[in-house]
Amino acid sequence: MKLVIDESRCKGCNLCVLVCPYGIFREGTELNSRGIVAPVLDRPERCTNCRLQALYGRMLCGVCHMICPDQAISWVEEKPFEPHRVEVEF
Amino acid sequence: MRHEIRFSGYGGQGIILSAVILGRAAALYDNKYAVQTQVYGPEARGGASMGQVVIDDEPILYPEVARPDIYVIMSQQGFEKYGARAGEDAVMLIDADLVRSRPGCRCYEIPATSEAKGALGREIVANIVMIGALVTATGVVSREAIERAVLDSVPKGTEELNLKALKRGFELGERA
Amino acid sequence: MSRTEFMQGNAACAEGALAAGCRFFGGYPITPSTEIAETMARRLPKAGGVFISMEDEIASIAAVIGAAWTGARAMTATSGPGFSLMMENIGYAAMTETPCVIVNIQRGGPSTGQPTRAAQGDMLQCRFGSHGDYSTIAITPNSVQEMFDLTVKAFDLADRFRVPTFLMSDEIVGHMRERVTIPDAVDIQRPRPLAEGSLPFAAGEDKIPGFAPFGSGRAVHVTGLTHDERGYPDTTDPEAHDKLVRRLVAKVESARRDIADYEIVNPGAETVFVTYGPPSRTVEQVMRDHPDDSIGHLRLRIVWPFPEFALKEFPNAKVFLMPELNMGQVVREVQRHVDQPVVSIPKIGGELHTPAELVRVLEAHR
Amino acid sequence: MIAPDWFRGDRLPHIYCTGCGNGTIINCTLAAVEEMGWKRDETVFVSGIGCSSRAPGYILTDSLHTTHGRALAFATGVKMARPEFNVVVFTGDGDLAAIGGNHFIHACRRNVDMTVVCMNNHIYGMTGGQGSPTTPPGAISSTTPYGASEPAFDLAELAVAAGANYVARWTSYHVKELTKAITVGMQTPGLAFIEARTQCPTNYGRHNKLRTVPAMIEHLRSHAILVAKRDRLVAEGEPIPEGAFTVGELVRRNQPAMGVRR
Repeated sequence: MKLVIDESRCKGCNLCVLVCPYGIFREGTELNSRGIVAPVLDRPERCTNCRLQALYGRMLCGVCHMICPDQAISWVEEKPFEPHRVEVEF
Repeated sequence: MRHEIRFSGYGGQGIILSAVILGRAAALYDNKYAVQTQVYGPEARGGASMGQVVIDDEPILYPEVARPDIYVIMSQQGFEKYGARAGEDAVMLIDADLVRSRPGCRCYEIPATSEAKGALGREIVANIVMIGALVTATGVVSREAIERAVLDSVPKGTEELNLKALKRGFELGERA
Repeated sequence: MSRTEFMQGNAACAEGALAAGCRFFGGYPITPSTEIAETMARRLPKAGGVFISMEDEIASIAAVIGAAWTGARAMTATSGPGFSLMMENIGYAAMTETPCVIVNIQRGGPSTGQPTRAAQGDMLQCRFGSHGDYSTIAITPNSVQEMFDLTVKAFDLADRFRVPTFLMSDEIVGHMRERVTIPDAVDIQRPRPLAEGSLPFAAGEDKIPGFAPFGSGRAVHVTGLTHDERGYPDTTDPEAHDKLVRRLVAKVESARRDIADYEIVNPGAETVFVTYGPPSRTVEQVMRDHPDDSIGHLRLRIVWPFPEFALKEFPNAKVFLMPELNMGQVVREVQRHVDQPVVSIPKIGGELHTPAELVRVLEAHR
Repeated sequence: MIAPDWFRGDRLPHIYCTGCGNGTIINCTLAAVEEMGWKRDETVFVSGIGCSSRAPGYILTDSLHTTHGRALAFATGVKMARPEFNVVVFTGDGDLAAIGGNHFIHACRRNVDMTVVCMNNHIYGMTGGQGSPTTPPGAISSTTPYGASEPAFDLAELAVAAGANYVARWTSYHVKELTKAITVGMQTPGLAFIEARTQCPTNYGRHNKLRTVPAMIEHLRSHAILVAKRDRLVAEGEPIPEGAFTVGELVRRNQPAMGVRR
């Protein structure tokens, strides 16, 4: 699974930056074609949902997806499936 | 022949029901036309209540009562408010025990309330006695029609009492 | 088979609604319409319908519109003060093309006025009362039998044209009792369903979109905002608004020959009464009492959309006389369609014009 | 995860301002709908007028966007006429508590079986930030330039008093709790009222020293106290922190309800 931000919907409020427990979202710096500074992803493979959703068969965490007022955050299947290298942080 | 009949009394005597029963008798059982109207509003509750019926052999166009030719008056206040200005050629049936005044027109005194209280044992059927008297005194509808209309309109279990009251009214009206 | 009853106008209206398949009534008590709500409260639950006494008239018409969108035939009944309260949502029903029936048993106004007396003072309000431009249908019965028959008709017109349809009766007809014949069944015409592949607010030649009530699986978005054929708000484009509002007006106005319901007596007459509702009965009385071919009568059973072509059916008319139970409302519509003098005969206070009053006016204008 | 087929994709992005919490509350409501397993053609969203009330326009079901304040009355008609429908009402503080106040208390009294989600942002957002019945005393708005001087309504307590079977309050920060509360509300027969306090950065925050979206979210988070904590403070005679509001389930009961699926 891969975390994606739909830049055609994102309005740049950065609520995802505020709530992600893993610090995956960072405030962006560049204006996109719609005149919005969308957040950028920092090592999204750390997202627990990306890694473990298939294993648990349900959404894990998902707070960014729920709080995103603009329905811009979702996960997409990656094909072909490639297991991510996991960095465990303490 | 157009007849305009006005009923008045006090609230609780069944004045409006009397008008509805008469209209029903004419419209459903005598093959005539009838329009029934009444006074609504707060003044009709405590004070004088009034209901009217227009009966005609032809369809009734103008539906309001302009100049009643028949009155049925069951209270002094009803007389003062709705009966005192009756035309000379009108006919008035008065509950003799409840109305002190008398009109300038032809007047039949019907002791409906005392009959209802006394011989019939239920004051509540005084209006039916009055209707009976009205029918035989004026012939505005037939006896058969009014009997059926009364039976349609009274609560279940009171049919016999009401028919008795109606018959007593017929007698009083014939004598008047 | 049918049954004959001696019944009040308001009760006959409720019977008409039940016969037409009305299965939802939302209302609020108000004199002189209350007997309609009372009859519906008694009868609807036994007919598998819903009666609900709402917290006010605004809520009543709102609930009726909500129920109508589930596909139920729905109705409310009120009188002047409640009708005024309903105005905003009546505009909503017009904008969203919601078929529903609103009965107004008119009483004397303005304000609380004469609760127990008759008037026809809401005839312009029912045409123009809500803000913005729209067109609706207003029906004016003059007898208890018509309270039944025309209530049935109101539902059919509401469904066919997808407009709020008014039964503009009054205290006289609402409260009087007369003989009424109630058929066992009446023919009813429901709205044309939304065709497969059609957009929910796209209309063909008749300018009336097909109807997809909630639950049809069409995911219809209904909004009072200016919307496109998909039903989506489009509130700033002048063309979108122009197209929608012109269609809403035209779907009724262009069908007015089809909708029209009137009676003509003595088309060769020179003096012509134009009436609707109970004053028509006084005119009929005058014409029976004074038979005269030079007196004509145009009696409207449907006032809005106004059938101006009916006035042309009196080619010899020299004057039109219009008795109304108001200070002269629909008379303005007559005036703008004819060249002859039009005399308003207003009467307010709650009583019907007497035959003698109309005879006096008749003599003054011949 | 909310399935994308609940959204009218052709209508997104929606009209809400950057950082507005209304979109979050739509997400939570749709997540609850998914949890319930409701079918799209048996679910009707109803709303009045205001920012909150645009929500049904983005959801791919039958939806009724009505007049200001009257959503509950329209919804009552829908639900009473077709009890098999699942009816959800989106409303806002001005829509529900000001112009629609009477419909609100009567819908609660009737306990009509539907779910009412109120996006309470303490302001009339769509008309540009005027004081509403839930604007806190002292708050600046375009019609309270010297600070709101009227006491504010507690919408959830009002719904409890008026008879709703289920009442809860959360915020747009508490996405999981809010989703859970809406789900429980949907499961409870009768009227479920869920007040979702939310941020209006454009018209409220800007004038009330909450300039950024994170500042508004932090304000919601830090002023929310659980019902149980409030009760404990009261029992211990401790003061309730100033500006605090309760979150959690305020009532869940089983009083007679109307329009329950037959």
